[in-house]
Amino acid sequence: MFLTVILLALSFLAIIFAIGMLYSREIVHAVIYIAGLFIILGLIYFMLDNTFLGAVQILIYGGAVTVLLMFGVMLTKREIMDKKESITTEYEYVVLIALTISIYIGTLFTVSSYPLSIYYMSMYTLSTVLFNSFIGAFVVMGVIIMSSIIGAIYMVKEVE
Amino acid sequence: MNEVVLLSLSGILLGLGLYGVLTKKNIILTIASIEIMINSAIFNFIIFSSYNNNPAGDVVALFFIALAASEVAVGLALALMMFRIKKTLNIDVMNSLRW
Amino acid sequence: MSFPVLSLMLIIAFAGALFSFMSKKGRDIALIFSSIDFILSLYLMFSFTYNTFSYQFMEKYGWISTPYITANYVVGADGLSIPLILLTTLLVLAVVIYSWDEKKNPSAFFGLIMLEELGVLGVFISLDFLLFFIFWEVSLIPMFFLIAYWGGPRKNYASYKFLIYTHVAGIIMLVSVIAMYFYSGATSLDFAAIASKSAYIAPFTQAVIFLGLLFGFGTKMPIVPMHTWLPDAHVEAPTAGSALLAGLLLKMGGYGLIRLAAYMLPAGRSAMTPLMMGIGILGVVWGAVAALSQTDMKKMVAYSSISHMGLVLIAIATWTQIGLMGAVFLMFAHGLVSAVLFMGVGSVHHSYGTRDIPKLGGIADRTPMLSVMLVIGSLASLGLPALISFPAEFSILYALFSVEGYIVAIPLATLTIVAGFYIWMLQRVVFGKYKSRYVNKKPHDISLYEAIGIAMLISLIVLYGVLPFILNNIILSSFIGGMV
Amino acid sequence: MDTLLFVLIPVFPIIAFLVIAFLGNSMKESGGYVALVMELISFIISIYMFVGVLTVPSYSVDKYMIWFSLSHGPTFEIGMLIDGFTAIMIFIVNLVGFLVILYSLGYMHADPGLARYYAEISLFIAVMNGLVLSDNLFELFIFWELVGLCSYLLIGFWYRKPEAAKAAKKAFLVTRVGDVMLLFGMIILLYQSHTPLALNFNQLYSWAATSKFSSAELTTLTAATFLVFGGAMGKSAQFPLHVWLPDAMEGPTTVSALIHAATMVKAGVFLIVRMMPLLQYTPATELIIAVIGGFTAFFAATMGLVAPDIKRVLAYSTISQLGYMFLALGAGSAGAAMYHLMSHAFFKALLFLAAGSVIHAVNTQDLHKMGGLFTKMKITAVTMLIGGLSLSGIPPFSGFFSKDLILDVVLQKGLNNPVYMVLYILAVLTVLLTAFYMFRLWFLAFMGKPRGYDEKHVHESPGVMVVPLIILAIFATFSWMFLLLPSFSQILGISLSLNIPTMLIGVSLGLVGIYVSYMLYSAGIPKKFTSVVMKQIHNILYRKYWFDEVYGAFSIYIIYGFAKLVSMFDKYIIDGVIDGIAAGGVMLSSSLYPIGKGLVKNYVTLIISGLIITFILLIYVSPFLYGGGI
Repeated sequence: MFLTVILLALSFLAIIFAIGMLYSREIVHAVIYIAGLFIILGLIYFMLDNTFLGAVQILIYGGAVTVLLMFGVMLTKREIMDKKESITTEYEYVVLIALTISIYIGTLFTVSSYPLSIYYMSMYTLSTVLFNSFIGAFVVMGVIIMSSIIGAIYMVKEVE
Repeated sequence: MNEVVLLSLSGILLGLGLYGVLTKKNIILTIASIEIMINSAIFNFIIFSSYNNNPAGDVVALFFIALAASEVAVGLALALMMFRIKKTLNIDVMNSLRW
Repeated sequence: MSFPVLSLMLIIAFAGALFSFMSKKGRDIALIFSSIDFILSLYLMFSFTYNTFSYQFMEKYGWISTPYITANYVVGADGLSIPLILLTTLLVLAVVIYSWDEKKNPSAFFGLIMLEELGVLGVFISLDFLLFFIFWEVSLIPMFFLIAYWGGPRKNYASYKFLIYTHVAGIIMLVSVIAMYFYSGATSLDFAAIASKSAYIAPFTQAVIFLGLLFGFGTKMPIVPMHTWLPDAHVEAPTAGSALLAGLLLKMGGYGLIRLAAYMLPAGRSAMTPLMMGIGILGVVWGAVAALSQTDMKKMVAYSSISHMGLVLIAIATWTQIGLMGAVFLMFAHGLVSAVLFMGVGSVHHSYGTRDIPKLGGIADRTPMLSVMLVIGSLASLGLPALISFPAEFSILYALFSVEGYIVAIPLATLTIVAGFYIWMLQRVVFGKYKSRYVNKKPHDISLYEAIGIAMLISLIVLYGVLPFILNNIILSSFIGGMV
Repeated sequence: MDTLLFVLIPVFPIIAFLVIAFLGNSMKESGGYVALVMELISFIISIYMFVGVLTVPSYSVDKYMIWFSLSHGPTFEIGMLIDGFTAIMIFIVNLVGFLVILYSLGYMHADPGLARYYAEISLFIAVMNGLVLSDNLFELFIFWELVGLCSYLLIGFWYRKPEAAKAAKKAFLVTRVGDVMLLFGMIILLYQSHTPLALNFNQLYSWAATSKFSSAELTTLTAATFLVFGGAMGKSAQFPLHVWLPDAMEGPTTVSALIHAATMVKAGVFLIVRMMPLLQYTPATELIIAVIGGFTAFFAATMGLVAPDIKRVLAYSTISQLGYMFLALGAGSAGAAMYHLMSHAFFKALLFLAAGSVIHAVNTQDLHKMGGLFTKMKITAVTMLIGGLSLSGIPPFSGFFSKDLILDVVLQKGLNNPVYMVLYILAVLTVLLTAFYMFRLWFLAFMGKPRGYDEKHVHESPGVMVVPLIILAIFATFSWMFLLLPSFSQILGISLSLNIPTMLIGVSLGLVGIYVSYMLYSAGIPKKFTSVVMKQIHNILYRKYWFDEVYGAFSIYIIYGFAKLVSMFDKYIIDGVIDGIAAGGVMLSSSLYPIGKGLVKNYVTLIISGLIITFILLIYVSPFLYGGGI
């Protein structure tokens, strides 16, 4: 019960942050909101007894990605466009999203008929699985990430 | 009860992210919205992995986090490129898909 | 296996097309190759074995073999295809000779005519559906270009209309045949394989498939109300194109309807007989009546084609021996007659610069030879006995009477209208005082090549009119006997 | 008799046709001699046949070859049926044909289209012989149409004249209506009789004689015979389809003599003669034939009273006389009809050729511009007088006997049936009218004073034209002597019985007619009618009861209007729908065009919408369709 209350509170906060990000006028504020969102998600992972991923989430999303976004803002800030345009009120999109969510929740109720409970996910188990069953995927992933980073750097550098 | 709350959160985040992708004109905010959507997906993986005691979901989530980070890097590089070439971040200017 | 004459014909047509495109003397090459094909088809006709109900000159090679679809390269001929093969090679030869003086890019022109021959021949001899469909589509392309490049002022509209109509029809036909293939559970796309099983499909399914095939082949024939592409295509097409279109391409519809639809789906056919009868009779009346009010001679002839094809449809719907014989005979006859008429009209246009009936008059005064040919063509088309159409029309009307009774009065009464518009056209165009007001001041009579092309066809029109049994025996002995 | 020899009767004219058609332009005048010689050979063979049949009156031979056959249907054949009727008919055809070709050598002299003329005449004689020799209805129909074709071509011989072209068209189309009816009748008969040889006459007769018809079958047979008569109606220009024959006079006079008086128009009578054994089972059709024949005889004669054109008077007379023949057939006497056919062929060919001679001399066909020719063209005048007397039924000319036979037959039938009695009265009145118009023609042409032609150039026609006239005059006078031959009477089933009262009525009415026309016309054209009624009647007759106008209006406003409507429907409705679909597609695509303006956002929206629809279908719709979940 206690867990439920905490989860509800965190979820509420996460939604608040997400909406705040979407509707903030200043782009820096938006980045700060999204950082908050990421950290709250990391906290939720902790609550789910998934400590390693929670840490990863906070480190990578709450730290690295946010900083990257910040740098993006800093490198381009002066040219940011008219503030009025940051919020659009195109009705059809809102309807679309409502539909998405309702369908998503619909699927959720079909799923929730399974008996579910939270298990502790130890780092040991995770690493065992990661480096045994998924070793090939792990290597491929590393290569992909490496190449994409190199590509990004190259792309930015090329124009100079 | 818990899982309902969590899955709902995931769905709502996905919707909000999608909303951001579709409505935001600033390319950086678009990238941020995409991140929200990816996060909701990862979140889903983790929820199910936790409840089923199956580490595979966690592993995939891990991969996704790593991928998403690099994707942000590439996305921002693209944003910089766009800024250099078009001198703006307005995504509506990028309509060169139509010939 | 005997001498592969059918494949040889296809190869020669293809080689003719290829060499004509590449050579500067395309017309010589087209003449040589189409003559060879014509001689081969004569060989086919004379070495044909009577009174056997199987395909002759069969060739079969494996082609595609997968667990789901098996298609072979199978060609063969029977009493249904022999007359049409003969018609094809003869008409192409006549058209090549007729258009000897074509000035605009002649190599491509003759190459396309040869390509047309390839497509049409392939349709008439292939006994595998995949092969059939490939040739069916091959036959559309050259005609499209003939209309679109050598055509008249509205050639774009006409050529696209032609292409879209016939292509859509082809696709519906394809879908229907595929449905037939899967519902019948046949093991290969061979006609014989499908035919051996398709009769056991549930009657309702058969009817639905038959309707699709009727639409597909009927648009090509064409039947009312899918007929409006034909007048437009004819009006804009060059003379050679019109002759081939009316002479050959329309026959593909009737041929397919007999061989693929009516024969393979007996229950579907009997369910759709009233519809076919109705459309056929409507087509007969519609074509004739619409032709009456045309002022463009080519359009008039085109509408009369619709009327004749309505008769063919009626004949197929009766599905009696005499009716089917009439159908095949009328297809052959109409091929020759409409080609003569289109060539004649083409020459009128060539000599006088117009085809408009009110502007012409008394051309017998200046171009007697052409006038004689126009008169003979018109008389043959209106079904004068001793010319080729009469035995066919009589057979069909008799078959209709034996099946449906007094409704035959409607197509019969239409014969007067058919006579009406031809004779009226002759009165206004050929006879009377020579009107030089709107036309070319110094008309020249038909050129030698044009005359030879038309005379070839006319001689056959008279020959088969006087001695119809030459053709009837082939049709009756081999195809109808085994079918009905 | 060697039957195979008779195959050659149509073959020689065909040879002439082919030779002249392919070599004619280089032969010029000599084409006529080729046609003449070939026709002479055919004529000799036909005399041989005629004589041979007269010696063996019951002679009947049917030779045929298979044309094509069906394994589940009738066998079509081509053959020859030679019997008394054939022999008589073939004799008439070849005699008149030969004489007309001979006459043409003078009449058509120096015409630019001479080769075409002789080719077409030869073809006509060939196919007419074929028609007469046919042993089945199918073959007969083929030749029937071909004689129609020759008639069409020859009426339009002077095609540069728009009237000739129009007349040719009219002739073809009006007879086509009849031909289609005949075709219909043939189809019904073929289906009903199921003779092993399709429509073979002898097999049809034996079929009709042996089968017991139920009433439904009799109705069908009645329909069939009536439709066959419809064909005869067209070819022989009977009442509703009579309009083409007067106009057909636009052709050369020789053509009118040969085709539109002596032979082709008789084909209808000949056809019904051939059908007589079937007709006796269908009294309704017989009655119709009699009524139409009797009415036409009177009706056409009235129009002949006022026609100003010398050839048209003769054309109306032909229609009227054909009506007599059908009246006889309707009364059940093939022999009387056949005999009148024969004598009519002689005297009407004579009249036409004489008229041709007159036209040749004065260069006009208008009776009002002739007059006083008797002194200048004695032979023509006398032979025409003989023809006229024969036509009017004055003894001892052959027309008297043949017409008397018909009147007698109808009267005999009329004693039992009031309808035939009415027809008899009409026929008798027609005798009066016939004599009147015939002698009006003769008086206007040969008596009185010249009325406006070039008198200096008028002279008797050359020998080649006069000789046929004389020969035909001999036949017109003495052909009744054939009846004295017992075998001839046996073939026709009639005899030279003299029924004095009917004879007296006929002759006296004929004489009255001649007297009246003498009173009115011997001195030239009388003054115009003064009374309003007479003026109106004259107007009606002169306008031919407005048949041309009504038919013209029917074809222009009804049929052509309908045709216009149909082609409008094609153009605007069918094509409109098709082009509308195309235009709708273009409009739809251009309205969707802004979506694809290159913005990723729009594309994403579309992708997401698609996904959502897929989800909805998968989750909420598919369970209803297939029962399970996803």
